[in-house]
Amino acid sequence: MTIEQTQQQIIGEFSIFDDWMEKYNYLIEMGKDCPIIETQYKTNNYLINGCQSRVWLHASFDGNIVHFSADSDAVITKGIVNLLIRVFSGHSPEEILKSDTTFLDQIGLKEHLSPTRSNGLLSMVKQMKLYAQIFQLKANQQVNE
Amino acid sequence: MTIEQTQQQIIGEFSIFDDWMEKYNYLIEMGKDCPIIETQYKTNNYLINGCQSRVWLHASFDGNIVHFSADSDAVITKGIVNLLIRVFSGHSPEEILKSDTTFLDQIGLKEHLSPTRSNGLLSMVKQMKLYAQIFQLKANQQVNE
Amino acid sequence: MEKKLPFDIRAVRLQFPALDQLVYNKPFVYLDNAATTQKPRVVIDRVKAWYELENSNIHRGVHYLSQQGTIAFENARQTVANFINSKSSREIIFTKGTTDSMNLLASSLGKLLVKEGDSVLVTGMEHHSNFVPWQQLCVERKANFLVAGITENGEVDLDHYTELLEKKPKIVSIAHVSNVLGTINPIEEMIRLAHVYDIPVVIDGAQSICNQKIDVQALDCDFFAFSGHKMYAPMGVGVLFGKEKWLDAMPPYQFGGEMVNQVSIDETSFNVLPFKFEAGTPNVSAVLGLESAINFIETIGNVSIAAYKDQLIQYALQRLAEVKGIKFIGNPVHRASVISFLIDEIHPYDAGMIIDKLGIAIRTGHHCAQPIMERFGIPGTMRASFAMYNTFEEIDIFVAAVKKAAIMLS
Amino acid sequence: MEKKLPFDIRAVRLQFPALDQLVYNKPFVYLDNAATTQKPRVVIDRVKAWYELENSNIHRGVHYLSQQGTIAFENARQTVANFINSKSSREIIFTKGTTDSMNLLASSLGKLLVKEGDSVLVTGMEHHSNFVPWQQLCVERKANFLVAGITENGEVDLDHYTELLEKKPKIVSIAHVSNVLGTINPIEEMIRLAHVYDIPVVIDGAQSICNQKIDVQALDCDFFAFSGHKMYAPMGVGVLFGKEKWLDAMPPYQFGGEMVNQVSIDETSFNVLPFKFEAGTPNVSAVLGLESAINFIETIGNVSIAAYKDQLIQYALQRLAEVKGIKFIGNPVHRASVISFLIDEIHPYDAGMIIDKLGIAIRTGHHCAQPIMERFGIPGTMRASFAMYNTFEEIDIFVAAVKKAAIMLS
Ligand SMILES: Cc1ncc(COP(=O)(O)O)c(C=O)c1O
Ligand SMILES: Cc1ncc(COP(=O)(O)O)c(C=O)c1O
Repeated sequence: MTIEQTQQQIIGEFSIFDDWMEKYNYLIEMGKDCPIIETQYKTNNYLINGCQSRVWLHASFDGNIVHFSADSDAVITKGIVNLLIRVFSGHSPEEILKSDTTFLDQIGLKEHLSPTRSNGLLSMVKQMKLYAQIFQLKANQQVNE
Repeated sequence: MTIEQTQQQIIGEFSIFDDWMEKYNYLIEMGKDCPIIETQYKTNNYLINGCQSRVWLHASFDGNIVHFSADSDAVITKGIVNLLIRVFSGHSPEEILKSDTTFLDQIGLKEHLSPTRSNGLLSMVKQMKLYAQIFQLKANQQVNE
Repeated sequence: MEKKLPFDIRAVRLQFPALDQLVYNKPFVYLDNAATTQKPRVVIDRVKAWYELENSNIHRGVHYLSQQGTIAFENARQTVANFINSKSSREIIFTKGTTDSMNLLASSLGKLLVKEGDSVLVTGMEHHSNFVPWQQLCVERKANFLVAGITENGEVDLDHYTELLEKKPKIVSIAHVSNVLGTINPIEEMIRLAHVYDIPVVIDGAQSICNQKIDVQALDCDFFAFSGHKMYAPMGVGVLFGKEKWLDAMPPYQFGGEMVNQVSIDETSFNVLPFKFEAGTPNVSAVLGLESAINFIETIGNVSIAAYKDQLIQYALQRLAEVKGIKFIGNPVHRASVISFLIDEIHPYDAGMIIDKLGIAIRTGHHCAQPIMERFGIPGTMRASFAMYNTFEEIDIFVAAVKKAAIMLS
Repeated sequence: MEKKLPFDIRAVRLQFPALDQLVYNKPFVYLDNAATTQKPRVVIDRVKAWYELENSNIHRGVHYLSQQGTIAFENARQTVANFINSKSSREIIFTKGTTDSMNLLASSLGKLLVKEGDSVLVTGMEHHSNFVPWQQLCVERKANFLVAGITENGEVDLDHYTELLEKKPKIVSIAHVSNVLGTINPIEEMIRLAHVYDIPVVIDGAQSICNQKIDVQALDCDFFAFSGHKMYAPMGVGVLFGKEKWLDAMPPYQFGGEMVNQVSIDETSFNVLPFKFEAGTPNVSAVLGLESAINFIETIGNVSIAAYKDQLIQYALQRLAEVKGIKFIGNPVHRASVISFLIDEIHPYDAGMIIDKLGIAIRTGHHCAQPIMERFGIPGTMRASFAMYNTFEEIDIFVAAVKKAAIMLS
């Protein structure tokens, strides 16, 4: 599935919710479910400090595809972290760099990515893009060598 | 004439004025007229610093009576200085200490003695009272000796 | 819910326009009063009237509006002096807020008193604004920064405090009321203990000023700081009370404007109190708004307000205790109108988001008081804080919301 | 008096409620705009709306009003950044006013750059707020305080300035427009000259911000400071623009609140720009009022306003020249909307009192710029200063009043 397709899928999933409570319940479920980062990466080195909640992010690159894993200490934040991972992980740096996060607007969660939230999510997205950029650079260098 | 009588006299003089312009003209005349301090006292030692206009005040005491002389660099201020000298100079410390400056209210010049004016006049009145107090103390000491 | 109320709450609420609105289509419940209070109509109108008719730059102006403005401004200073029973309006310095007041002190009183090897004493429950300025002063001066411990109940460990006083710190600075725990510190006693060694005591009154009658002479504190915006007044104004002998001895903090007396290229002399500490054009509108807020508080009555808020707190504590898994952070014997709590392992940010969606404003996080978070080993709390206009019904709505959040999140 | 006007003055005047009143039963004429300007309806309403509906403490709050307030506050910061064409809103620090901005710089930039034996350069026409902070910094650091001379016309002596630059001062701080003389300094040139030696230049823009379009990138100044209240905005807010590289390198000024990142008993780390320099609860209402004032100015147009004020100034100069014995203090080639003058030996305070009684607000005294008074050997001046809402008719009334005062006093 492409990034765009995953985003459309998520928009579809959220379209059945009538109100914020159902949405939040879904986020909470998603937040609870998954151990989405290996404990060895849940350290200060991988910490993105929001003032309200904290996010850990790890990225790896096999030469073609970027893999992200992440976690948060707050469960709703973690639910959104989970969505972001589902969308962006497993794609090439190019794909990640040319896509955006407007799907969060469409499912009514835009506010969580506001710079005023200080929950670490906005910084997480920036950090993911940065990783993609670095990996792209690396890949290009290898090609040129 | 007692302090009270001089004050009543001044109130009488001002009662004939219809508006502020006539009053100010009168103050200006009074301000221009008199060289009311000897030049030897027009120095920083005798200066009362208002931010807007400056006042010099000198006081002497002959054992019974206090003599004040004063000056200002602004002519309207000097007009009021002149009124204050006319009222308070030539009286005993006791008389000076028990009298007040409400006559200025009655002739509509109260605002000039406001702490917000910073024209030196309020400080001048305070200083005159202080002199009277010191002279009274001196006189009492001499009596007690 | 019928209780005997010391004043007509409904009538008071009507004075606060911001309370009468819907948030997410739900009646707005404002329980973030320790962060800032809402403003009564009289305060809003006072600010408006200033700009509509009176506005001018005060002090030193000969013209009518400037004169009238100066008189109004200085009257407001006297109102503040009376409000906290200071001896003279010369002891009242207008600042930007408590933070500004504390930074003024750390700089100016610091210059006067603190040298290498000296020490400064605060407590472990201070707001950053009464912690970091002193800490940084100590770093700069190579002085020792002493921090009195906090007990499990969230009270200052008075034994530890007394012990630290024996090190003869040059300055003691303590919160009257903790903005996290709600603890009312026994500052009379703490001041008395410090004065045994002639140590000046600074009181951070940001949270106490609208919780009880303050009498700086009875307290005998050397300094007392508070913010207008936490006592129904506009933003942008705070007060620093200081005993005249200290303020006289202290060097100025900021330079320029009214605080200057004579300036030449070679030297400058400074104005008398209180102007010496007020550099630049003052925020007249906010100062006049503060005066209106004081009049508003005094009309209702400090004692009545305190009594009512105490009823609210007791009721809120009792109702919150129903919530399964709730843990209060701090159980002080004397509590002002602040309650911090956690529920089981639920992250306060999660709960806060859900409570927000129900139209209720509470605060979550470390409340600018990380040392006390560290003390209790927690990342933050949920905090509800009350003002004279809150009601028992609002507490019911709030407790229901907390329960709902707890269910959703566990 | 018919002139071609760049906008509808009558319509603009109607926006300013304070102009429409009687003082001593005479139509109020406000010519003290360099001290503070009156506020348009939109600004007053913006402040009111904040307190009526939006009021909350911003940053870090999860609840709705706090979020909305934070967004509004940060949007206002962006509006300011655009207004002066700074690269990023990170370069915009909200302060109390110009004086606060200058004290922040003297302390923080002073700590970064000025050591014993170094020097700091200002001019002889500075307002005390851009003079005394640097002078006192130099006293504290045992540094040299250099003051560029002023010519008889009231302009900076550029030869002297260039000469002093050769002493390689660590900081240069100069007024864009003199609040006494009205002189518009050639700051582009002065900045360029200082940058030859890589010296950072601070511009005191208190009097220029509402006189012309400011473009900090085109000017290439390192810092630019101004006050809201002198540009139709509320009291209690100022701006300090600084190039990011400088702000990043500078230590914080005040501590507490939002400017803190992590605090423990042992150490503290600070927030990123611009928050690093904003300690304590900000004055949100005034910041939003400032944004409204900027929108108001931009709707009418900076260029139109400047053009109109220039017409006013030329007309006032021409009409005042009729007054027997008048002496202008400063005859700069480039003048912003300020005129200082004296008449024969008449004391400005005397004249000011009479002009006041005629319902006209001008300022008399040293205008917090004693060094320039000393330079010209005068105790003070009468000063008229103009804003976008003043009219030619008001100048006629004013000149008639000056003549009347001159007659009464000579
Ligand atoms: C105890 C305490 N001290 C200081 C402050 C800082 O006040 P301000 O932000 O108004 O400067 C606060 C406000 O949060 C507080 O609660
Ligand atoms: C040139 C100049 N600089 C600085 C200031 C100080 O501004 P504020 O009093 O708003 O801090 C003024 C205001 O009088 C001024 O005219």
